[in-house]
Amino acid sequence: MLLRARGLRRSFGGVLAVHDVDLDVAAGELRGVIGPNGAGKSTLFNLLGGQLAPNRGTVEYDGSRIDRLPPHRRAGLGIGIVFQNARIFHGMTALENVMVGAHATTRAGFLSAALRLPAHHRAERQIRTRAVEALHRAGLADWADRPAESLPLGQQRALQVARALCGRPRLLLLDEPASGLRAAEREELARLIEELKGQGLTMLMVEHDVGLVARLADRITVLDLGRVIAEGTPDEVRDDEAVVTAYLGVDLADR
Amino acid sequence: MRGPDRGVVVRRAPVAVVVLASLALPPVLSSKQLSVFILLGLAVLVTLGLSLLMGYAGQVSLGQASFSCIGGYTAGLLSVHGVPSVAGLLAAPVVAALFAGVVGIPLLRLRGHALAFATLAMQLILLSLLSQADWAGGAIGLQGVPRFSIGGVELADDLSYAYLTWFAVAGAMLLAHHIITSRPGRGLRALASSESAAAACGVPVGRYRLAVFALSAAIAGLAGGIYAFYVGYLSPGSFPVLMSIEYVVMAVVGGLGTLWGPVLGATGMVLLVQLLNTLGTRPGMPSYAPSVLQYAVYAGLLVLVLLLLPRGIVPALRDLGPVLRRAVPDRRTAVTSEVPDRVGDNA
Amino acid sequence: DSDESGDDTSPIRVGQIVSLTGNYSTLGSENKKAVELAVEQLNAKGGLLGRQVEVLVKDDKSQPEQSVLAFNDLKGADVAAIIGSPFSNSALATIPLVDREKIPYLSVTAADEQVSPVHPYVFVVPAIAGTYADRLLQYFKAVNLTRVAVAHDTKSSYAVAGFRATQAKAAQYGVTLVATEEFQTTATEFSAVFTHVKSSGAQALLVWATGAPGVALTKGYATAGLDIPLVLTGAQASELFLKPAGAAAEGVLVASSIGVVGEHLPDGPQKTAVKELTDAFQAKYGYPPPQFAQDGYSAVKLLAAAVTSAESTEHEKIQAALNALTLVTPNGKYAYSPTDHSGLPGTFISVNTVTKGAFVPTDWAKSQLAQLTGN
Amino acid sequence: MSEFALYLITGLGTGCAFALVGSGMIVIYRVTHVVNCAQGGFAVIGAMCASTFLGSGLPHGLAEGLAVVIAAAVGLTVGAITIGKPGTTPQVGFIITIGLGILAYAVEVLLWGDQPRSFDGVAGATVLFGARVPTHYLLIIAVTVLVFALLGLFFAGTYLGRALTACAANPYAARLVGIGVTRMGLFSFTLGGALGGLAGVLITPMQQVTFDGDVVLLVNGFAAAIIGMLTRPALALAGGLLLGVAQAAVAGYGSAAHQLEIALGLMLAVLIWQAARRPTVEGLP
Amino acid sequence: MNATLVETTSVTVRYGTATALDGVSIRVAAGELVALIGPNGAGKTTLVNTLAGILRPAAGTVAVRGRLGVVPEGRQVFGSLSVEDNLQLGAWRTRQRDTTRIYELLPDLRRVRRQAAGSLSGGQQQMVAVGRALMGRPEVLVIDELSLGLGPIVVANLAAYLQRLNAEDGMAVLLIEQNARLALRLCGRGYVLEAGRVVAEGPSAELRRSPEVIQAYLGNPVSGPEGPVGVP
Ligand SMILES: Nc1ncnc2c1ncn2[C@@H]1O[C@H](COP(=O)(O)OP(=O)(O)OP(=O)(O)O)[C@@H](O)[C@H]1O
Ligand SMILES: Nc1ncnc2c1ncn2[C@@H]1O[C@H](COP(=O)(O)OP(=O)(O)OP(=O)(O)O)[C@@H](O)[C@H]1O
Ligand SMILES: CC(C)C[C@H](N)C(=O)O
Ligand SMILES: [Mg+2]
Ligand SMILES: [Mg+2]
Repeated sequence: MLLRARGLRRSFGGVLAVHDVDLDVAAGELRGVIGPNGAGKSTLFNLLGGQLAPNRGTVEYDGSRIDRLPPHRRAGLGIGIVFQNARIFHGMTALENVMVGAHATTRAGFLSAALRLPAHHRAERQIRTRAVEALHRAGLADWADRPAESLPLGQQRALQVARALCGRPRLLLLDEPASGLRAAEREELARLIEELKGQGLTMLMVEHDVGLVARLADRITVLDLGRVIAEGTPDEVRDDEAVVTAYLGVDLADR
Repeated sequence: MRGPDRGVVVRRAPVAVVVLASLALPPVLSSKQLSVFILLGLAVLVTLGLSLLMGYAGQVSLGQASFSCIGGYTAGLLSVHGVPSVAGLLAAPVVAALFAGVVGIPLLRLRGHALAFATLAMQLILLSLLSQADWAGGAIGLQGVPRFSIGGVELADDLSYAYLTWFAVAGAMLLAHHIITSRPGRGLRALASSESAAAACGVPVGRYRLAVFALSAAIAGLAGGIYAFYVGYLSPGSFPVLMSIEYVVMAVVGGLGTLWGPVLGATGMVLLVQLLNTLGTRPGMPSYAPSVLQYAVYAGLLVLVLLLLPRGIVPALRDLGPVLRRAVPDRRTAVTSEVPDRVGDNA
Repeated sequence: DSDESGDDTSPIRVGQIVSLTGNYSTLGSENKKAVELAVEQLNAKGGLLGRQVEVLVKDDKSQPEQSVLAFNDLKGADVAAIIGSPFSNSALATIPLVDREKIPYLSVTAADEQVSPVHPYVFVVPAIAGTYADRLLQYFKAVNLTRVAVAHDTKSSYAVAGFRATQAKAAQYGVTLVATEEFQTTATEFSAVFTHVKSSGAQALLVWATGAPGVALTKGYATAGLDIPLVLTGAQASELFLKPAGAAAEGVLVASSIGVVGEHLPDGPQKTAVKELTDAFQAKYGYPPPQFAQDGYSAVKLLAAAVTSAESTEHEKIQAALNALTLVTPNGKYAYSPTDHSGLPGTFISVNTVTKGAFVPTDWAKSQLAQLTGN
Repeated sequence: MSEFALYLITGLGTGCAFALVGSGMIVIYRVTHVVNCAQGGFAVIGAMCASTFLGSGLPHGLAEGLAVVIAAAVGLTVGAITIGKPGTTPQVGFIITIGLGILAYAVEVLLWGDQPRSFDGVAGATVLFGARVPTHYLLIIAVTVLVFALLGLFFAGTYLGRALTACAANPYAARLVGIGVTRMGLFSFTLGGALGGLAGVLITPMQQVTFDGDVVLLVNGFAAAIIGMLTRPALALAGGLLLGVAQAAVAGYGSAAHQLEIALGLMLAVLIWQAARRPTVEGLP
Repeated sequence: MNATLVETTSVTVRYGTATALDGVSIRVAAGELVALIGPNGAGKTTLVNTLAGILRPAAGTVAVRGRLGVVPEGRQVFGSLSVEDNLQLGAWRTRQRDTTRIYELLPDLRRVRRQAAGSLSGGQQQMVAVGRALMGRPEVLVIDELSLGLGPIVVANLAAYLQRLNAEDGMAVLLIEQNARLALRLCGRGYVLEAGRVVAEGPSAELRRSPEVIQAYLGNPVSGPEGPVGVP
């Protein structure tokens, strides 16, 4: 198992947003996470990515505990995250945004930057190459020099994916990557994800586009009110009574 | 090596002009003007550091003068006690940065306006402590700081201080430019707009915030050090809170997030104050003239500039290019301030 | 290095560094008015050495380093002498440069450090703080106040010097300091000071302050219910204290230069000197000249006398002339010497009670003043 | 005991003035996200006007009331300049208010001169817990408590209050639902001006005002407002009172020369403690 | 023909030098459900902001008659205010502040009604944004991305509700929706906006048959959640 969470819990005030969740994700697996609005999916992702600290429970990644590590250390271990709300960096171009994504996997600090030491030039070349490549993969090559905040919503979401990819992650957490995308763009995203999966990247994906999840995911975990209410292959989950009533609705399951 | 392409030449030409002009200027200035030149340079220096902090890393400091104060006293006290002045000047930024590093650990837990207030409070506390520190001259101040000397040569005239300041400014600008266009610089700019996303990219947010705080302090400390040798007198009153606020004003007027903003902002404000000073003390002016004139004109112009150029002088100049080319500025769509960030960052 | 002022008809330039804005503008604006008046009178009588006198004014904004910068500025402007800032800290900051540049500097502020040790080119116009302290202690002894509380502003060197001198000399006059309180220039609330003073059993409260806190403290004092005298120093000998303090100032004791209470002087050259200022100032500005005007006016008088006796505007010659100068001014009779650059002895300080919004010498002071005829 | 009571009550009195200044900043910030640096100026103008009106023979009450009205009008003017022009961000607004605060100096010096002014408040002293406390302090405390109660009710309990809050929370969305964001901002500046003026007329009898006396009020008011996270009047009141009492106590039991740094140090400690207790997502190290 | 509620004629909008809308003319009449589809960056959000009066067009005219309700892109809730307050403020123009109706429509919100809207999950915030716009009892409702981040059941319920409001109260809707299939089923008429220009318009049935529309917006049926709206 690349990722193993045990008894994860996180509450806000009185609300238990994540309630004793166990989760095992194997290396190379694409795990879908679905559930009604407010089920705790994003909270779970934030616990895994380090944006939030759990009230209790443990997270193991690649065999070692990471639940007390700050997010930048987790990024250094190869965990990338695409947030539900496009959190892009204002005042920087799309390319620069993506270049930040390489931060965890490169060195060259203030000193070598200030003095323009060889380390700086080396890092800079490496970062730029990778960022350009990531932009291409996300279909954003045309937008590279635009200020990121002037990108339309769909491109901003793609930008986040590119940024995460630029960090060469081993585990990628995708929180609703397809929201706000049209059919054609969704198709591109799906192809990108399939390609990444083919390269052995482990992914966790939250998505309300159940069709997309069902098509891409190996297994699906369903959350409701902070708890795991079902887990299995897409087909198993689609037929699960509890999942249908809590989330899918009769019409969709019928089809 | 290839020669620079034409675009680079065109873009760099104005910079070269400014560099050469400012290098050629000091010898032709009168003593009064020279002193303005030096103080202006020091203001540019501090504002530059502040602009790194505010414009690129999104942290407001209303206590930047306290770092100049630390730097100034470091240089002043060391050289009053016989330490070679070169060592004193080198120690100024180092001690200021260390100070910032230490107070930054608790203070940088705060953000936004709370941080702004905290830096203001930091400065008030520092000044108050310093004014009771008899070993540093207390409120009366530290008198008789010797002149700066290097290799046995004493910088006795203002001209040499002008060049000392010039080199400090040029060095700091180069440094700032190198940093913002590099990996750590991008990390800083990223955390200014979303700390969580920056951290998720591997930027050590806490450490970077501290680092840029210390860096801006070091630049301010260097300015303080030069100031100490130039003026030869230091007191807590030499670094009032109002001065910190003026630096913020200069940074904003010049344009945040730009390298030349601090230069233009500080130059504009310092020259304005000088001009008003001269006008107000002209014979025949009523006794309230100095204050009224200074306050009214300074404030009036400040407000006017901000209303007309809300993003500052440098961005406005940049916008000017395309506008002049199209020559139909009034047909542009007005974008009000209320267009939101495209997707609200939720908690 | 500067005295090539061309032909002999060009005006003589005098620099003045003065606080026109900031905390000490109340002092500085009076300095400036008086200097202007004195120079006008001088020029009307044909000027100095047959040349007109011109004053170059620089605002130090009540900030010492601005005074330093102003000095740097003036040193290149070919001035015969400089009249310094009313803010003691400004003067102290500038004196090292005076030592270096050797330009005669007439200081209108009262911190003791300016004259001990003697700086060859620095001459102080007002009685120094230590002299004020001495005079007040004489008064305490005379009226039998032996237990005295002292409060001072820790950020003004005038106040600090005054406090230190009081501390050093109290024992000589049989006075015990039963409480010593500190406050800051920006203080507005003094109830803690008053409470401490009350519980100390003091018979009087002496306050060393200049500028705003003097008024604030006096107002607070009026409601604090302390029934011992409040004693203030020369820094409050001004309309600028009396007016804002209003009724709260009634009965307060204020030390001042004799010029402030000139009408109570016996006739003689001293009274004439005072009247020369008082009448002209009253006529020009509509109110009697306060302490700071006395200082500014006297500074010009001293400088004029020195230039006249030196018959030159060269710095060394003026300095030499000042070193040997004896002169009666509204402030009293000066007698500088190479070892004494402080303006005046304590005999030229009066201790007054504020009565109906005016300074009236105490009986003790009246008896002292009676001896001053000025010759 | 009586000493303690004296420091406590005088401290509460000055603390109330700080809180009132802070409350004005909060009202404005809550609606416009502008930190108003001209807030101290409102207090100075209020106080100066009151002293003029009293000097020209208006009775107490009327004079102060009129002064508050004028301060409110000044607040409105400051608001019109600060937020009236579309495209002015809160950050720029902040700097504009600094400018206007300085501009106010010029006006004040022209109208009232640069000398301190004061006027009498409620005369006499009241003996409370064995301490002689100027009665005026009790008035300050009473008025402040009332004002804060009303403010709290207004913002939390009324529809208009919530609409005002919405303007700062999301001006774009506020416009979409039809709230006149600029008008609301002007209203908040007017209210802020009145609160500042009130602080000025209340505190002046206990201490004089000078044209540049706004700085002290502003720093302390800002401290109080920051403790209230610039949005919570109740916390700001607590912060202001803490600041006032700490200063009085330090002056009383220690030395007045240290009161500023100790009080500010205390504020910083509270702030840092608050920040540590309330980690945001963004706030993780 | 019904009264026109919203109409733009040859509207051009620029951001600095970039043109986001170029001569766009659209119309929504009373009682109509109109879809607006287009790829990312086509200018849909720009059009919404222009209708709302937030952006001023550089050329052309914008006319809005009747009460306009807007569900903005990116939710835009009042983050520091409670859900209940958010909803009530939606009724700023009408002052009809009873929120029961909204909680019946969006029961998930009832549980969190006292919570600060900024701390809600993404989908919950979207519900607040929709509820807030409905609180204003708009005569014409402009929705920039209805289904953004919402679960299937919620989308289905909302779609049905919009249809009901349209049928019962005659509320007109201009619907921008990532799921074009859903949008074109819900609405009788539609516009296709690309690169700032209207490239196609007409009855939904026609648009649905257009090969370009199928290719770009309808796509592979599996990859979009199917609305529960009656099969045509
Ligand atoms: N910072 C917070 N403060 C208070 N409550 C919160 C906070 N963050 C999340 N919650 C609550 O926790 C619950 C889970 O939220 P979460 O964002 O994890 O949901 P989600 O499954 O991602 O929903 P969606 O599909 O709508 O994005 C919700 O009820 C939400 O209101
Ligand atoms: N604030 C802005 N500054 C500059 N350009 C902008 C700005 N906002 C939008 N644009 C540009 O205007 C064009 C239209 O953008 P708009 O947001 O209206 O598209 P959209 O159709 O809503 O896209 P999406 O479906 O992704 O939401 C895009 O090219 C975009 O880059
Ligand atoms: C007595 C006065 C001359 C006081 C003096 N001006 C003071 O600074 O500080
Ligand atoms: Mg979510
Ligand atoms: Mg859009």
